[in-house]
Amino acid sequence: MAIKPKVKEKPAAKKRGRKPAFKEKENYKLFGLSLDEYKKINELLGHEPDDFELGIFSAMWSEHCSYKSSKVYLKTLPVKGDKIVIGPGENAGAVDFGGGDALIFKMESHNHPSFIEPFQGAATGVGGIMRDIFTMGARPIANLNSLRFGSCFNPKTPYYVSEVVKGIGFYGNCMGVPTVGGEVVFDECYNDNILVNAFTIGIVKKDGIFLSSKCEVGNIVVYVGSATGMDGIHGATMASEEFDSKKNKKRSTVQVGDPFTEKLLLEACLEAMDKKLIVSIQDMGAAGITSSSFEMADKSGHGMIINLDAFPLRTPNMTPVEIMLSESQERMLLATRKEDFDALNRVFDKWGLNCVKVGEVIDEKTIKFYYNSKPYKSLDVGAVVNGPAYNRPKRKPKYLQKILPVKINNYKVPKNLNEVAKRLLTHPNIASKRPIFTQYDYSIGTNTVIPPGFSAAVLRVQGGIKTSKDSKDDNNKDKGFLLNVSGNSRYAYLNPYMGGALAVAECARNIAACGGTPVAITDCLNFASPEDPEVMWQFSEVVKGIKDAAIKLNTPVISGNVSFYNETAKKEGGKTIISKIYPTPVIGMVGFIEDVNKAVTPYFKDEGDEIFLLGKLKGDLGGSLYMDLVHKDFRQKPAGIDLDYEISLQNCIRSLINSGMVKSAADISEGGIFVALAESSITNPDKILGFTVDLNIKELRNDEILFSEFEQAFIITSNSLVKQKLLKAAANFNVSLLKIGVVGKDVMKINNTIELKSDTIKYGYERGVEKIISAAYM
Amino acid sequence: MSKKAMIKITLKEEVLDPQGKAVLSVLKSSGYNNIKDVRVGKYIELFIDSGTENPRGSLDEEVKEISEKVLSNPLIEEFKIEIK
Amino acid sequence: MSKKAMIKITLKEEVLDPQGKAVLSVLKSSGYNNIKDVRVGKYIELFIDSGTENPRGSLDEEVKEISEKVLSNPLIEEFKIEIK
Amino acid sequence: MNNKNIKAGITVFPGSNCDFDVYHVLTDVFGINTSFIWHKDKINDLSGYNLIIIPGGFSYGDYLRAGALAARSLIMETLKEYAGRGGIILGICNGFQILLEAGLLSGVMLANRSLKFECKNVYLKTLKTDTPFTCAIKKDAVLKMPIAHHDGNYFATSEIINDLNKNNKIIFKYCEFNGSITGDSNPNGSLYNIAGISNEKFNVMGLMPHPERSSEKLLGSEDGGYIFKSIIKYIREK
Ligand SMILES: Nc1ncnc2c1ncn2[C@@H]1O[C@H](COP(=O)(O)OP(=O)(O)O)[C@@H](O)[C@H]1O
Ligand SMILES: [Mg+2]
Repeated sequence: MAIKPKVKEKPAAKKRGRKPAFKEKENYKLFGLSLDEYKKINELLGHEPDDFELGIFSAMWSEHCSYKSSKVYLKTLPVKGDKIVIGPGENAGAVDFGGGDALIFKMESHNHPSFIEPFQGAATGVGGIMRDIFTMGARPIANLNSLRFGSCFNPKTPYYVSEVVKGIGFYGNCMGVPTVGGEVVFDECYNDNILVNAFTIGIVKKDGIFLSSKCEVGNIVVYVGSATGMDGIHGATMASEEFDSKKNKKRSTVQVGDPFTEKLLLEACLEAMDKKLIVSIQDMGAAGITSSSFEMADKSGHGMIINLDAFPLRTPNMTPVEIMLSESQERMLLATRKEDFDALNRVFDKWGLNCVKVGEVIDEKTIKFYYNSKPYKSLDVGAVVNGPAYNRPKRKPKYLQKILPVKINNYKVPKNLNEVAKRLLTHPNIASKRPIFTQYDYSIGTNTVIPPGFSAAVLRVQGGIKTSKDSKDDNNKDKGFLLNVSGNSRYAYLNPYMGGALAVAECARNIAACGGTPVAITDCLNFASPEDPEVMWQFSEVVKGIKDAAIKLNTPVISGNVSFYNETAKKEGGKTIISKIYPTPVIGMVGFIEDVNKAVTPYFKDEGDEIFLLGKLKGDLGGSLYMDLVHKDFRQKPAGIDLDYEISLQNCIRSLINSGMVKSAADISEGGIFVALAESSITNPDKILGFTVDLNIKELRNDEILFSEFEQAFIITSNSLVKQKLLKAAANFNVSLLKIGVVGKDVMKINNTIELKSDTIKYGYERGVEKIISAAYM
Repeated sequence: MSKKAMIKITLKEEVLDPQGKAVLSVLKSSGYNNIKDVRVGKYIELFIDSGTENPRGSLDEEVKEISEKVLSNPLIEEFKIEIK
Repeated sequence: MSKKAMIKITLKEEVLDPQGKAVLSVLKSSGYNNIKDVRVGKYIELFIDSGTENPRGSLDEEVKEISEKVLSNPLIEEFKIEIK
Repeated sequence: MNNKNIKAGITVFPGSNCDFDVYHVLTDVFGINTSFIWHKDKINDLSGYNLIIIPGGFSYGDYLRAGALAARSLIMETLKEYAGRGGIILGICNGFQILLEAGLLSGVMLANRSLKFECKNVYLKTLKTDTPFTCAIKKDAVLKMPIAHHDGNYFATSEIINDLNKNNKIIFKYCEFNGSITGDSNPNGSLYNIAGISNEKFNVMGLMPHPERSSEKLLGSEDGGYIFKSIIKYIREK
């Protein structure tokens, strides 16, 4: 139990004689609609919308459900490839893993709910993304997450960190899905808008994938899972709105996650699918029954009868619009053949879950609602589903004019680089995330080959994991897959285009550093308000960067999510200021490795091994943590990335690793080559090592060599006996490979400027994040 | 002099109670069919040295503040205090 | 007719309560220095349909049995029942 | 390894989630003839099984207290009878918690000292090697296995502890990699570093760490495999 920062909003008024959630009928603004949108709805309906209609339209036309500001850009992303089974448009995308298996994955944001109630918000975020995966017939096999918190000096930060992490663990651990990786970044720009992005991957037989688009006329529409309550009503519209305290009032209760019920729902759904009792299925996520019914109807080209009297309710007397908009968790909508309903019911009954007929698929593109046993409303599916699409105005932000290349001569090299080095390694953005990921069960599933704490997570697929215990096979016995999520928002702020490209490249580097080949990506694009032309410009640039990198690296974008309005208006000294997050694109990437036994970890293995630099150092300090911490100035132009070179580099390292000559490989990112080397010596779980490195580059100062971050290079080690072979192999790729030192006992030495004891460094590295978490309890 | 504050924390009526639901299902399957619903909350006892000066003016106010800020989550929970 | 049974479950005195300790340390560091100890227990409400026949003879006995057998662990916990 | 003539059952409660993992190891690694037993299956008698494993997970969400609700389900009566007749039962993690709550083993699990879920590798010292679960392990051997739990802080009254000690029912303790039993090596605050205990007749054992996650080299440790090897050896020699 931690001290909670003051909760902004008042607790909801005492609920004696509960009032309906909506009464300001004419007030479309309260529903997050613009005047134009409201007029359009009038036109489509031929009359003024009432609460029910307004509720449904506003939910479906919200940014969250309709992607109205981002659609035009997302369309430009590459979506096809020879390994792609299903691209964007379904609940999640799928890639061909070989051996008859497909992997299904997606990442989704749950930012605003996590800011309001971090434990439940993060928990239900994880629950939601897992439903997206198993609604397609896949058994979730791993989770990752990408987290952004405010400054580590912000007194609220410890509370958010500890609650979000607990929430993620609570849900994932109970579900029995290992959380095998992620990233955590602390930055002032998230003080009032934390980000929680959750990623899930599942495995399914390629011919056993379920889609939401398959229902047939005459099918029964069935509701399964938890009962519907007053949870998160208006969540969909809330998620698309600026976060100022006034608007927060219309939110009803927080959604409470029930991972136990979701585990039952998972097993029941997979069992029913296995028995072929389901024709089509869609989870109830944002906008609950509204989006699931309209989307299922739309995608299949049919309509539905929906009987609002039939829904199992937790709170009695909910109004039709409340039922339609409830975001209660752990529910699904599905279509089944009439004759299969009884068998379906038996499966859900075995797992103790509701399974209720709520409608029927009809041959008319309309949803006809019944209420109190009478026809209630009829809504055209196309009108509701085809929300607006905007090409919003955009303008290159003014601040970018001031982002110039670093004039390094204006800054002195600090006298004591050892001190600088220590500060970097204990900084929570670099320090070990162990205090976080040990709260997640990362070893359940018996598939985790390389656990969290290193570059990418590496997993295999054991026979028993398949959706059905009877369909066990060994087709993919030695094959492995790799998972990584990355994004650098400071970089995206300083150079949005490169920020998009870097996120993709960095994921690929992490996967290549383990020996894997990138296959496809999912993304979470976290931005401030799209109504701000500067934000829209950042968005368009980021997407362009992702697109170019994804094309070059041959990693199509198969699913994703956009979260706008990550900004908060607050009063400061009588003035209202808007605190906006940096553009924060986060990429989740999946790669494959033919022989999982060959995957390597980044840490040094044995004293005497030789250390090499693969690639070249530019030594550009723009945007680095070093410039921020030491010179208090990170707002400078960072080095760009050469995508063609990136490809040669990654092909090279992958080939070296798979030839078996490489004992460890680490990419260079935050904190530069110094941090890469230091982490390599202190993260070996069985021993502490050190190194001696000589790396002098003409024209570069020591601080440039040590701490520049945006480098296209890796640190690798190998046994000294294979040096010649290694050099020859690298030469084939036109990539420079330079021996820079040897692995030593317990001291880290670089260029006569750095000399540090490995064990004391390890202690500080292990404590950097721990300190923040334990502060929540003091 | 010492006092004891007893605080019952319950989920608000409209909030889902996963624990209560699970307990209910086990009670039903054990044949306790007359049980219609179960809600699980917290019960916290604070042992207070009432000799020490009270940092918040009155004990009542202090306990209320603690219940609100530390013990409960006002977004989903309510509490009742009894002091003896 | 419906009744409500309210059950307070507390840890026995000799059992360590790590959660209580954690709350205590949060309270101390927030300046609530007059709080000497904190114990965290459970508060459970059973909603009972007293029209239905009682499977255990009397309601009191039923609730006692449920508290003993399901809700609490007698090795570490004690309970108090109130029925309204 | 082919152990087709050995028959193992894995109990499945709502919320069990290590059932597939145990199944995988028993079948794919050890070749044992394994099946699942759903907690509501009407089985009067488990005498056809050489071995029952209660796997880890979050039975009934671990709501109320870990293992408490599963321990009140009907299949526990059948299991008690099976144990009474000398049947071998291994409870892993949540399985251990269920055995405690059901009274098949004595004591109780409190929340970890850290009040957090802890997932990491630990080392275990084997205190007793003449049980069905440890007969293939060398005396005082140190085993590396992962833990993953929120409530593994073993607690019992002093009478229970005396009984455990007197009758050598403590089978595993958390230790350093070199076998010394220290406070630092205790991951959860468990009394006397207790990680695994058995009943009077040594046919029922509960263990917090996960042997099924450490039975293959690829996963970083094969030490957990010794527990399954012991059980196989015991069944074969009986
Ligand atoms: N939120 C998290 N959940 C789980 N694992 C995490 C989390 N944050 C970081 N990790 C793990 O810690 C390691 C280091 O993270 P990071 O420094 O972001 O890696 P890299 O710089 O190699 O991309 C990775 O293995 C990552 O998976
Ligand atoms: Mg890193």
